[in-house]
Amino acid sequence: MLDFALGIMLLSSALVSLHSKDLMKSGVFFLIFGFLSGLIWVRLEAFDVALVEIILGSAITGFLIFKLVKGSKRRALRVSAFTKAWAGLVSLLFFLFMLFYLPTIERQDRVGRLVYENLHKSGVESAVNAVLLNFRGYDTLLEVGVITLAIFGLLALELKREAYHWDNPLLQSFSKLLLPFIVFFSLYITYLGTFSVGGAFQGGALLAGGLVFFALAKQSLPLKKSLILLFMATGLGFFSLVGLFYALLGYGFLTYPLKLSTLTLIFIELSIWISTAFLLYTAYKGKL
Amino acid sequence: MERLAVLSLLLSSFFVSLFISFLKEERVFLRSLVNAIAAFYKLFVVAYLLWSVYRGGVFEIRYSMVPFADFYLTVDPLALLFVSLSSFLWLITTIYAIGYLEGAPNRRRFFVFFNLAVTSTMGIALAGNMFTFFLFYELLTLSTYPLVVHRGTQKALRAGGIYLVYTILGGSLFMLCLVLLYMFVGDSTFHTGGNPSLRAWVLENPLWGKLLFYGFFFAMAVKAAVFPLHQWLTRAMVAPAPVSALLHAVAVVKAGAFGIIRLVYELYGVELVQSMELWQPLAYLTAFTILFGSFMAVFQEELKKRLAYSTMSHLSYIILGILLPGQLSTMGALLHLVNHGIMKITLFMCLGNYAEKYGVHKFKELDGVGKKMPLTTIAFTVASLGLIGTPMTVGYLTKKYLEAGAKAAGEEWAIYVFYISSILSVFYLMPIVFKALFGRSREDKEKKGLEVSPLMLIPPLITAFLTLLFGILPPEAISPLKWVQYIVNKAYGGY
Amino acid sequence: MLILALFYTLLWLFIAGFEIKALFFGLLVVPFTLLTHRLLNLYPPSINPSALLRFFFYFLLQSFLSGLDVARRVLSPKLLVEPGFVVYSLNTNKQAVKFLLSMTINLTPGTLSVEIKENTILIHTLDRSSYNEENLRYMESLIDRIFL
Amino acid sequence: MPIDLGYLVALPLLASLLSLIPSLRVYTAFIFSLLSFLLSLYSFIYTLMGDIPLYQWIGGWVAPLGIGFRLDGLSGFFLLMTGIIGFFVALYSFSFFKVEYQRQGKVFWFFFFFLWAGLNAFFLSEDLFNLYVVLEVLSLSALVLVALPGHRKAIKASLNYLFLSILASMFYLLGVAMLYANYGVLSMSLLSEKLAGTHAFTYALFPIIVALAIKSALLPFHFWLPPAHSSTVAPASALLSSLVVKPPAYLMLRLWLEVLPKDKSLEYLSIVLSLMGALAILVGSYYAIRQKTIKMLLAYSTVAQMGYLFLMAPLYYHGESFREALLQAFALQVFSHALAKASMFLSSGNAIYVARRDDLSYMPGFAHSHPLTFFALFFSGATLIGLPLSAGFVAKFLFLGLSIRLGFIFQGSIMLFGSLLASLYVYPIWRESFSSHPTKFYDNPIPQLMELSAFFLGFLSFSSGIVTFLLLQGIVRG
Amino acid sequence: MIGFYYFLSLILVVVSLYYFIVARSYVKRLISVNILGSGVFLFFVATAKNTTMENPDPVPHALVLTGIVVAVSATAIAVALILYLNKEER
Amino acid sequence: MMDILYGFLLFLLVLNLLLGFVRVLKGPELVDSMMASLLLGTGGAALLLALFKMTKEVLYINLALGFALLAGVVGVVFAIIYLRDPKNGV
Amino acid sequence: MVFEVLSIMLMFIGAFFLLAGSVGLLRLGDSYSRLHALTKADVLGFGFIVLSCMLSTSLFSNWLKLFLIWLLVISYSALVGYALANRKKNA
Repeated sequence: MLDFALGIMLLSSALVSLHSKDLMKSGVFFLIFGFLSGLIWVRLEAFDVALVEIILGSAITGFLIFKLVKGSKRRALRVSAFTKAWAGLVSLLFFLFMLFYLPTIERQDRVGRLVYENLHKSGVESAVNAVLLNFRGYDTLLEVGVITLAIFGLLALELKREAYHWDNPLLQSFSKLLLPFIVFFSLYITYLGTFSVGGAFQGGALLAGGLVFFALAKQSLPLKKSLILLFMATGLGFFSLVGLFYALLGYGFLTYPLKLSTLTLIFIELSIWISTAFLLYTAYKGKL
Repeated sequence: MERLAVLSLLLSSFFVSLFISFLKEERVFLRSLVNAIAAFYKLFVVAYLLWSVYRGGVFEIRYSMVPFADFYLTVDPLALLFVSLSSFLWLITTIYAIGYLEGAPNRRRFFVFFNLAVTSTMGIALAGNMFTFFLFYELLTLSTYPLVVHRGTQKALRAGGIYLVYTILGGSLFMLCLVLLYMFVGDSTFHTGGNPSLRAWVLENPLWGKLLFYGFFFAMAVKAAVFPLHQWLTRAMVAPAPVSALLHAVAVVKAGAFGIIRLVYELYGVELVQSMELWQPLAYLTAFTILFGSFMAVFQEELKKRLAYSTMSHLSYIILGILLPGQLSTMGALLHLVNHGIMKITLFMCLGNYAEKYGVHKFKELDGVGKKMPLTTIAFTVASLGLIGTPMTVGYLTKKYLEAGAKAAGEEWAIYVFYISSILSVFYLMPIVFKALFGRSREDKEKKGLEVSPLMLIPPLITAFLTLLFGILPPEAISPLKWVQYIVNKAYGGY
Repeated sequence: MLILALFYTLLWLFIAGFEIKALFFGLLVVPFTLLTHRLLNLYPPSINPSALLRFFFYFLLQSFLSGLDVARRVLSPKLLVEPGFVVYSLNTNKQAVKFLLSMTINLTPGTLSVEIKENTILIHTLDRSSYNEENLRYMESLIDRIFL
Repeated sequence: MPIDLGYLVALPLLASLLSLIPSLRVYTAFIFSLLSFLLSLYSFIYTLMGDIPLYQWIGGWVAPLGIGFRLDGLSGFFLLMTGIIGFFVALYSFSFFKVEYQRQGKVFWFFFFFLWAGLNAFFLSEDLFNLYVVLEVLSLSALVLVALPGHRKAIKASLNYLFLSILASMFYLLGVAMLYANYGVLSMSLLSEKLAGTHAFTYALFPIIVALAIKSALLPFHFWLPPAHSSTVAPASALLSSLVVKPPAYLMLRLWLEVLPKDKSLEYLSIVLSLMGALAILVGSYYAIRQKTIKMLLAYSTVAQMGYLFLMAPLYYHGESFREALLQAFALQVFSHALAKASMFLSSGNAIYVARRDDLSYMPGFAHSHPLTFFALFFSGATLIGLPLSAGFVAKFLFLGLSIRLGFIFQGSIMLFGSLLASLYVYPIWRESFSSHPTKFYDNPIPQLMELSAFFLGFLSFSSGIVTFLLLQGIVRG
Repeated sequence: MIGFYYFLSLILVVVSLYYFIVARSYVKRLISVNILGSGVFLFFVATAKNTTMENPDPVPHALVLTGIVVAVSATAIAVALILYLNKEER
Repeated sequence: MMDILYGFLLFLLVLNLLLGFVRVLKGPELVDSMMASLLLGTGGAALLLALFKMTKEVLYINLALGFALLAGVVGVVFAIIYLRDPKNGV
Repeated sequence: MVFEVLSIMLMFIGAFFLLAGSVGLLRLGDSYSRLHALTKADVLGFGFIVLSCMLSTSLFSNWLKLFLIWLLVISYSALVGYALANRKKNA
């Protein structure tokens, strides 16, 4: 019941977001879509994903989309019937194709059991984070690389952007007051990552949200630009240095000895936390 | 040691080319020095090889380059014939080119590609199988293109374009045939008397065998300028004189002819070619080319073009000689390969001298040049007489063997073709000499010293001297004739 | 600063628990948070705890009432609403009071602060007839007493 | 254990970060590009000597759980290719950003090393999902490189590229998810065991193939490539056109030859791919011939040259008995094209540097005024056509031979025709550079390093054909 | 139940694919690509639930996490570029 | 018994979301659509807490915490970015 | 047990208020009024739900977290209400 209701809401918000002529409405419904998919992840017991989706997928992406929509002209361009027809045909074919595919999936154990069996050797208690940081840590390294790359790319292109803010004293004091809390809780969520739902990306994105809020109230962070840059690079730098370090020691690239793994992972999490936060913040701001 | 010798033959000019490409344009002396040293060194190596091959030494380099095909270099008498011809002429031309291009721009680029072209000629000569032959054959195309368009004028560019069209189309045909050969037979090694596995296959699939033969023939006929494929040659005469001299007298066109020799004698084997009657239609075609070339040459106003048509017809002498069955015609063909090279290069260098000194490019501008430049004109006259086939010159020897070969093969019509061509060549060569010597005298001021710089004068004189020398030497002496006899004996003794 | 440190340490300990890992992490978290305070130059104002408590309970009451109020209006068959704007002028000029008040106004029955000016607040009321300025005055005085 | 393969990824990553520090930039760039090049060289040499395929499980977690590096002949060869091109492009860029585009030069190195790391990671990776992340690394860094000049055209090109590449990534991810749903593993080596005798994978294959086709600009999806590759600065174009489009094709070959079992539907798919490849060759060449600017010409030629890799798809399916030869042909085609295209783009950078224009007709007399650059254009052009001695020739020879042996006459003839077309679009470059008309030559010198690196790349691409037996030994070994 | 989610993800992917092709503005295209991504993630996460274990398989969760972060980075850079273009247009 | 009760509870909460969603869909002004963030923030957090009540899993509380922390920020950001320019308002 | 019943009751009350808020959102005529409904009714409903959760857990850390969540939600509600209303006014 709940699933169906959520599903229908999800679908309708997606449709509205896609179909609406008004770009703003699309943006709003995209955000709603994000929230709802967060709830759907919860229903599917993918709590980590839910947290990420709510904080990153919906909030941060939502901010970006707002900003984009705001800066774009809202004119509806006519689409030729021909385009519609072939697009429809392509999608229909794809739909049928996938419809044939879906029954071939069988219920089975995949890698999951193995993860739980090796969990005690990973240095982390939460299965998802064990996969993320240890079993498939290399993926995560590259993932941190991707996000660093994207944001540095954005900075490198020096695309000047308008800043949106609301010079409101109430907002200012509120956002200022909130920031320490957000720092605290984002670290808490990062900490939770070692044994439960949470993690560095989630925590970092939360902090990024707080920072964006802070910036939107027309305040600037009392940090030097170079320091922010350093923070942004910390995640990738530290992670790859750790990998190199263990490789040089002879353990192998990104291979943590059992005793040190928890400690190493904590520091890696922290570095990812801070860099994610500042990267996403910069992603929103568009400049240092 | 043996491998090193073969490699150094190939690489000496290649390294020179690479080295020069890094030298600054202004380093004239160093460049010339390096060029000259390499040329002499090569001649030395050739001498060494001649000596040891005569004594039965075997030189080869072979490794598997790609899964199907081997890179195979080998030194056999035939290869040596071509190698010694081209390395000798290379030396001559290098000296000539240094003189000819003095003060001209872009000499660095010229020499880079010049050396590259020589490398590929060496490779063609030494190739031990069709695959390796093809590698260098195409490299030759590539390296001569910049030489053809060296001047960069619109005319040169157009000529270069046509050259590329012909050679690349020919190359594609070549490649297709080669791939087919490898896929069906799996081997393309040259054997004296024909490749046995190919022979077996051809006997099984006569149609494919025939097609493949014609494919290879026409692929190489492009370079050898057989009748419908000759367009590029006459236009490519816009290149500087040394280029025309070396490349169109020796390297490019002879590469085609040389390839046909390899094809007929060492890939298919004479026996197969004769028994399947593969040669006849081609022989008629080449005969026609001989006549056509000579005939066209008579009416050419531009001197270089005249020589180009002459080249066309003389190359077909060689090919016809190859195609006609029998030892004698083969000997004639091989001899003409050498002799024509020597004579043609002389003619081109002489024309270059005329052009350099008095800017003579057309027939009507020749008036009185001969008196001003006596030495050049003597060389020119000697070479012309040689080409016509006058006794006491090498040209006579060639004609003699070719005619005897035709008679031996029972193809008397070929003799008439040779006769007519000789008569025509009188008509297109002798007027030049007469006009140069007896035309109205020029009014240019007399300059002191030699007629042109010695670097440009000595090379044609040497080659003209050789034209005479090889013509009058007795058969017992060390000469191309003897070497050719040796080759042919081996080739026909092979089966 | 000390109070803050104590506050966060306790908060951390209670939230995260008393394991070694938590303690270790806490050693990183608390300084970070304090650093933020330091950077933002944000220190807790001196407050009157008993006034805060009184305000808190009063606020809870108001909040409860307002919720009821809205639910009643909305669920009644005829919508009992008569929207309108009123202007409320402040007595105090403390910034903090103004802000806290304008926030609480949102959660008291039938009022919604729309615009905060120098010393007036523009309020939207759900029902003009039931707008009660005294209530707000009382709240203002309560809040005023919190901040010393 | 010879050397930790992780260095190949981690060092460039670290270098990219270090290059952000202005005072260290030049040293970092030089030292790390040399280091990465040596590492690639080392791994290549290892594939010639050591026992391969070499697996390294990151973190010690074996396949279904963890991710592995896999070094074998093919990946070693491609590592070498990346190393060579990376190194020479780095050399080129030292000079290039000194004399032009100073602002872009400050950030170029970051993306350059990132790209390098991504390429190394791609060729080494053994895990399908990991490949997804790496693909993202590649396309994002490529995207920034496209947008680097910062003018409108570049930004637009990069945006189009970005959208298609996100779409492609999502499709790829969908395919990976489908495979995981059906088979429960992501590692290629395990997948190949599990796939045998099943059919469900054919469904997952479809989105993956579409994604790879988009990323490597196969015909119906090729339109993003020419503007993207032509609008940016020369070193970036060189990297993009020579390296970035190759990994998807490589992955496709890997899947085809090593993972997927024989299945009828694959045969049909291969025919479709082959047709698309043929069309890509024809259309790409046609447009290349019609271009008036050198960079557009080169970009379209990339479309055409990538077509060869797909044209031969039926061979991948049928050519089990010639697996080695196929791998070699593929590797050589990729290698020769990469080197030649890099050299051509670098030389076009030189040409634009002196002529200040992109038009073909504005580079007259190039062979007269800047011979070294001309040599580069000449040799690399010859490689593109596939003239002998070049590695391109060997690749084409092998492809042609295999297609005849396996009875794919159509593919063979398209192949041959394609190289004729290639000569048609390479020829104008040569002609223009020889032209002495109008007589104005560009006399201002090009920095030595720029000329030399372009020349060496072109020369290597041309002369490598003669040593292919050495280069391909790793592939022969496995 | 899993079937429903599979189906839902399928619809999301198909619908957004349609709109991706049809879209004429960059904004719509970006949104549709993001929704397409969500559909794919939904498929993946549903797969995680489709197991005989009592807990869902953590591996797809981790992968989807990675996927989301990657998608956000791509979105960030796309937004920057589109805004730049829009500004140029004015 | 408990199941039915909880089921009914969830029904109510979802109904809450659905009703709100209808308003969000209808508009008519953008501000109304933006209230979605508020609605989803509280409604979603409430849903999570209800689930916590059902399952007694602490992680739902953490999720709700994240939800609560971000939902508000989103609403404010909405308000700021969207309504910044008078032209684009309402 | 008593606590359990009480907590479920509280939860229902909370759900009821939330629902009321949504109904208000649907029925009320203008945006300002809708904001009233959202801020007030939802906050109250949420408060009840939090209370109910507090009753069903005995861990202090959970209490603390729930309290914080509640605090956050009410302050955000107030702030967003204000922000939206203000933006609408000045739009």
